[in-house]
Amino acid sequence: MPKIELNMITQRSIEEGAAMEKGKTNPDYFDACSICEMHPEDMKRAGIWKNTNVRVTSECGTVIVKAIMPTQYVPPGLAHIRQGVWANQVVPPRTQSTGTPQYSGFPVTIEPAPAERLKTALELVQGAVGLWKGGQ
Amino acid sequence: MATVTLKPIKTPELIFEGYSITPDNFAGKTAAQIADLPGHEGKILMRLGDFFEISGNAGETAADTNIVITGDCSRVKYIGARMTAGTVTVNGNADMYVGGWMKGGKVHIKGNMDSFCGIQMEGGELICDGDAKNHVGCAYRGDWRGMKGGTIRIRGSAGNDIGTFMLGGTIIIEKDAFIHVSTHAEGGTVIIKGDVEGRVGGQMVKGDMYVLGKIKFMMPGYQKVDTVEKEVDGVTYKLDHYIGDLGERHGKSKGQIVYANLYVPAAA
Amino acid sequence: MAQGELIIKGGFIVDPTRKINGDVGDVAIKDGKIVEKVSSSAKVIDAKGKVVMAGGVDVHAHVAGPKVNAGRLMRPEDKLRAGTCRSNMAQKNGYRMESGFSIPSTFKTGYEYARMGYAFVMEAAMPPLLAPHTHEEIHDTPIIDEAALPVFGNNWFVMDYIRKGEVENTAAYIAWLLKVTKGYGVKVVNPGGTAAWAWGLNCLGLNDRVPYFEVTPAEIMTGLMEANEYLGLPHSMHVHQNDLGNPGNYAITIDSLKLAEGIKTKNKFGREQVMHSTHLQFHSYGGEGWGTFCSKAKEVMDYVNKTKNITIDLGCVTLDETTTMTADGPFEHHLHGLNHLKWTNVDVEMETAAGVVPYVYDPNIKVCDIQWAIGLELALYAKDMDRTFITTDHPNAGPFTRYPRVIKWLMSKQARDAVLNSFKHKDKVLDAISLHTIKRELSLFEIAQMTRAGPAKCLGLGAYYGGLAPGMLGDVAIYDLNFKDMPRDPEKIEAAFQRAACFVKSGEIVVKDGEVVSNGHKKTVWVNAKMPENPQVTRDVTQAFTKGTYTMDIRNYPVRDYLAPHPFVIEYDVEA
Amino acid sequence: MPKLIKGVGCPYCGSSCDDIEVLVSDDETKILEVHNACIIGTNLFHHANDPTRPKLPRMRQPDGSMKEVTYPEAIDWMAKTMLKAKKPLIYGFGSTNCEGMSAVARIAEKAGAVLDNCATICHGPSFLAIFDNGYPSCTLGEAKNRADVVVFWGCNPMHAHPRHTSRYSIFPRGYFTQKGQMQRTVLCIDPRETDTAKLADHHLMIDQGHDYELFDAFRTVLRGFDIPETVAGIPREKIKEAAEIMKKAKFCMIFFGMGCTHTDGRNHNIDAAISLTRDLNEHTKCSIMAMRGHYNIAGPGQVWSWQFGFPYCIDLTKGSHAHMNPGETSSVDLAMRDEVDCFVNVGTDAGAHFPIQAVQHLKKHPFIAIDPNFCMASEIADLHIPVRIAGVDEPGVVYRMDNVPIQFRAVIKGLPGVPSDEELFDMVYERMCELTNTQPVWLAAKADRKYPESPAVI
Repeated sequence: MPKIELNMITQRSIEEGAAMEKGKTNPDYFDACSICEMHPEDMKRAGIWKNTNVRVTSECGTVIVKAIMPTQYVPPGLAHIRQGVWANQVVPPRTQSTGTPQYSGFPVTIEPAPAERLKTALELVQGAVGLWKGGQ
Repeated sequence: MATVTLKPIKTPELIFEGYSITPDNFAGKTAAQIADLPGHEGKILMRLGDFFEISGNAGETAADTNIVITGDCSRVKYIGARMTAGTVTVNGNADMYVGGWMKGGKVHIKGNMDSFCGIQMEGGELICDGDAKNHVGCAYRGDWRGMKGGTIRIRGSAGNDIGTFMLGGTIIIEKDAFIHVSTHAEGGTVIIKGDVEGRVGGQMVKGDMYVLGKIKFMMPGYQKVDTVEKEVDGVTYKLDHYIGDLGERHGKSKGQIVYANLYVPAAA
Repeated sequence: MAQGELIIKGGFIVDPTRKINGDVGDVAIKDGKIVEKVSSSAKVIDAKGKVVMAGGVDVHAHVAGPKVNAGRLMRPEDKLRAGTCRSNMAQKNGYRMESGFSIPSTFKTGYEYARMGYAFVMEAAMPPLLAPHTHEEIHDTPIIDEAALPVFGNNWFVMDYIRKGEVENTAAYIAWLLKVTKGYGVKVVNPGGTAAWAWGLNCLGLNDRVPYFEVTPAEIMTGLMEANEYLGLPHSMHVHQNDLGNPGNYAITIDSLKLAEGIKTKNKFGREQVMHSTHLQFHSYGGEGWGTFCSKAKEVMDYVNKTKNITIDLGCVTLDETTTMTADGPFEHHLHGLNHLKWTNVDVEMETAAGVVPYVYDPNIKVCDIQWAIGLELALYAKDMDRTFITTDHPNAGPFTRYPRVIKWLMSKQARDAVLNSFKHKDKVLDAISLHTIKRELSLFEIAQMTRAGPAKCLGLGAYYGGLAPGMLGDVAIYDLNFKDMPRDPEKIEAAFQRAACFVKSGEIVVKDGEVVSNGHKKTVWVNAKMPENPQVTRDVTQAFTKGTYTMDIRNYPVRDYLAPHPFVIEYDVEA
Repeated sequence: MPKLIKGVGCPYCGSSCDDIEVLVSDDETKILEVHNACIIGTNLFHHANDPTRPKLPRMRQPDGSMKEVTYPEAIDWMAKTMLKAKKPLIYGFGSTNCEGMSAVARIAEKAGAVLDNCATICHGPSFLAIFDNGYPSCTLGEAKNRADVVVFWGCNPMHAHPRHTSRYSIFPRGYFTQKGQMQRTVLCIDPRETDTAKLADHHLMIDQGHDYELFDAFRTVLRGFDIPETVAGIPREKIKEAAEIMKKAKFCMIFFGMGCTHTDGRNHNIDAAISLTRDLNEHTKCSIMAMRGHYNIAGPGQVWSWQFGFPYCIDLTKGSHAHMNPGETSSVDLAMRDEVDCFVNVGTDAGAHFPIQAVQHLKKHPFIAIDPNFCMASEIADLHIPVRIAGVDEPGVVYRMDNVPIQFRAVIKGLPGVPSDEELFDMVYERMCELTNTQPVWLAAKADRKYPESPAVI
């Protein structure tokens, strides 16, 4: 499988904000946050088709998100997952002794995972602490 | 000289704040009295004896007292903090604030150290055989008076913020460092024998830096002025001499503007 | 206020309001007020061999509000260095945690004032837009009664009305603003200069024109004094003059003081002055630069002594590491250029600005030593102690917790000489000052004038604070000093004033043997000067909000009542 | 008759817009219409109508399910849990009024806890920079009335603060800026071409993570020295041009955001920005401001600074004095180092916004969520206590991003029986005092405090 190494940032967007205020279990929140934006050339290099699922892996975790064309232009080499539950599966908790985790500017590998399933916010968080009782 | 030996017998559930572990606090005390010295685990007031088996009495003064900790202190903070004389040796790792605010004596950590070691140090010697995390020899938050004197030697690598707001003394990192070296410094010397990612000497007013490996990203505020021969930690090198941070204010001495100096191996 | 009766027996009473100077007597308190006598069941406090005074009144300190908090926030190291100033006692007894040295937390502020026997403090500068913040801090400051002075000297409405010569509109605006911000009086800081600072400029001379508004500092001060007397406010205009902190500024200081000459006082509160000139130490500098920097305290006090309608406070430098903060935005920028330490600035839309810079008054630096001497010289050259008040312009020249030290220096030449002799550059300092030639040592009576009777009268609060006459508030401090046999060691004077033997506030014992024993009953004091509706001012103010010069909705501007939960409102009708 | 309430503050972002108009039902229990707010604020107000909003605390059962309990039971459990813990951590407060922040401080002192707010994962580095270098700033009205050059550095208000540009920074016509956007030059420094960058006159597309170098380049140029051909991916000429624009401004305003605080160097990026601001004040007037995220995230910084002297990361375990050192006493570091043994999450969802590993560490110990709604934290908590929503059914003071206090009002009546944050914390505190047989410390202000009526009258 082709893989690509990118520099990941996780930041706010109005879609995420608007959806979050409806509730984090709302489908809008799922749609707004379980996505990864990257430059079309990078997608091409990794053999990723737009609107298909990819696996994003950082030094501390992995998450399945949907690769989409950038809603705001992202230069080659950079990837963006909107702040939220999916992003935080891969954000390194290291803080450079400042208290603030490395939310932006950490290396990830991204690979196509078209057959993988996107998990809901609840499944990700409850699953991480052993409380997920829902199905697969 | 008297030696007090601390043998770790229990790992704290949280972190133990061992602020009593200094020759100054031990001086003039018996092993039993030392076991009764305070420390905190969270809000609970504990005794050193709860975590260490203590043998040997201390000397009359701090200068006459050697402390040896025979095992791992990864979860013990403040070892040797604020000490003025004597020695502390840890045969293992140590947590934050090793030798913080120390004025004299010697601390030797044979394993790794966590962050904030040698914070606002004024004198003495701090040696670490392993790696240190971040903020080696830096200032406390908000204070413009960072490390003033003494020597810190890290035989391994260190993270970010080395010598922030440094005013004097010497820090030697024998392997690599990450980012922010001597940021805001107004004196002192930092020697890094390995590579540095970047941000060397940003906002620096005065002082010296030696980076014997590679700097991946140079600060734009540094300019090369000449090439010199200099002795660094006992070895002589041919070095390119940069001055900076040209973006920062600088004082004058005898009518000449004084810049901070950065020395890197001369381009072949 | 506490119910019940209390009698303080057998102390040496020092009460300048009744000209009592050390007579042995009793002070009776009932229901929070001083009374002629109480029943035999009253609780007795033995004050034998000790000095009894009214609770202290601080005329000028920065203790609550946005710039004070900006100072706290930007200086974590002020907490680290606090060291022995921490008190575990209060914690042990179930009181709130205390922190900070030069800019103490609100809890520590209240407790420390109480430990020194102070009953009232005036927060010296409140930005109107940020008034809710100031009141939030005031109600989190235990024990001590507080009021706050909104700043007017660079306010757009004020400058506009004054340019047009409209005294009545200026007065109506002031009355409205005092009411909506729950403020006490008219504070002026670097008139015009702070407004100019919004464009990065300053007004250093009295006749410099403020950019765009085309008024001068002299016109602003005169206009505000006229409006203040039109309203007959309890307090006079309270001014921090232009050109603070610069060598040679004493000339502009005297020129500013002269502006009071044509103004007559008009009020029902017993106040005699029309101008209170604050932290005069910072304004009494001679010399052409830092090299020739010297004291002009004598020149300034010669003018103050002969001008009855002016009061002053000292602003004594205490030779500590402290934090400067003032609505004089351009000055703080200038200061940070001198010491290169961190600099915080807050420009407040349409109203004012503020700056904060840490400062170390280092006894090894000549200028700091001269500043120290000037503050004390001002007091020692003063003829009328009822018009001369002790302050450190907390925290600018030093923390308020150093008042006992200032008192020690004023009461003991020996103590002053000890400091002078410790200076590294003593000879150069002596060339620039005259303190060493002054033999005067102030008496306890004079100290009580400067810390009680005088400031209370100046604030128009003489009916409530500053004395021990029946009918006044039951705020009484007892100090462990023998009036008949004052200690030879000046350190004991400082120690006695630092920790009152007992302090009764609003009729309740809040401090015993120097330690806090109760969180007390505090009040927020503010002034409601009632004037008929002024359509012009109402329209101008409303437009500033609706046309959007302000960024806040006018409905959210007035301080809501619950933020000042214990109001003590001085309410009266303005006589036109 | 439905009532239109004007001058309502919006409890979403740091812009804290207080010109919202809300139409509420006759009985003041339903929000019918929201005017003037952005899409996020509108959704927030409408979400308060959600009939599924929790009305009772829920406690996790041994089988993992949640069961409703009474408030007294929840309060008792929280009080006992906090007293028992060696080092509890109380975190959150982005969406709480200042009254609640003040009340929780009393609990934290009593419990010997660490008190932290969500600045710790947002603008905490800005605090660190302020500690080191100060904060030459102003209120937003100054930017609106005067700024002719506006710089957005690592922030994207078009997404994070949707009305910021129209109320304060780009479009509004101020007193000295009557032509609005026409009179302003907008610079945007961001590694992406964000929607804010698209509005800017100049977009400097910086190499991600190299902000510090670019700030230094600006400062070096301002002092008249030369710089390398490119810095942080920006050509020298472009840097010089931008520096000249800032220097020639009548009033230059720099806004910065998470793009500076979340990347390498953290506080030093802001630190350098503040140095640049100081330098520009030698040439003109220049101010800088953090684009604070929540409508009252400036609040805990203010309240706790006047109570303890520190804005966040406040370790109160010693009882005698407060200690602060982010990197040590900060929530994520405490979690990752297993330094705390109880977690209380107040109104800012750590479950969703902490790196998942930090959540896993915190979950090893008792985990309490206090939140008006269901959220990720509430769904993994051992105890979830619902409260009223500040700015919707609870009034109170909030601090806008420029530290201007705004007295928010309530627009609808709260759910019956559901307390405000402040009331809940006071009850927990009283219970803690009962359990430890000590007298509660109510300062005089609290003794006979008159709570503002809810909802406020127009």
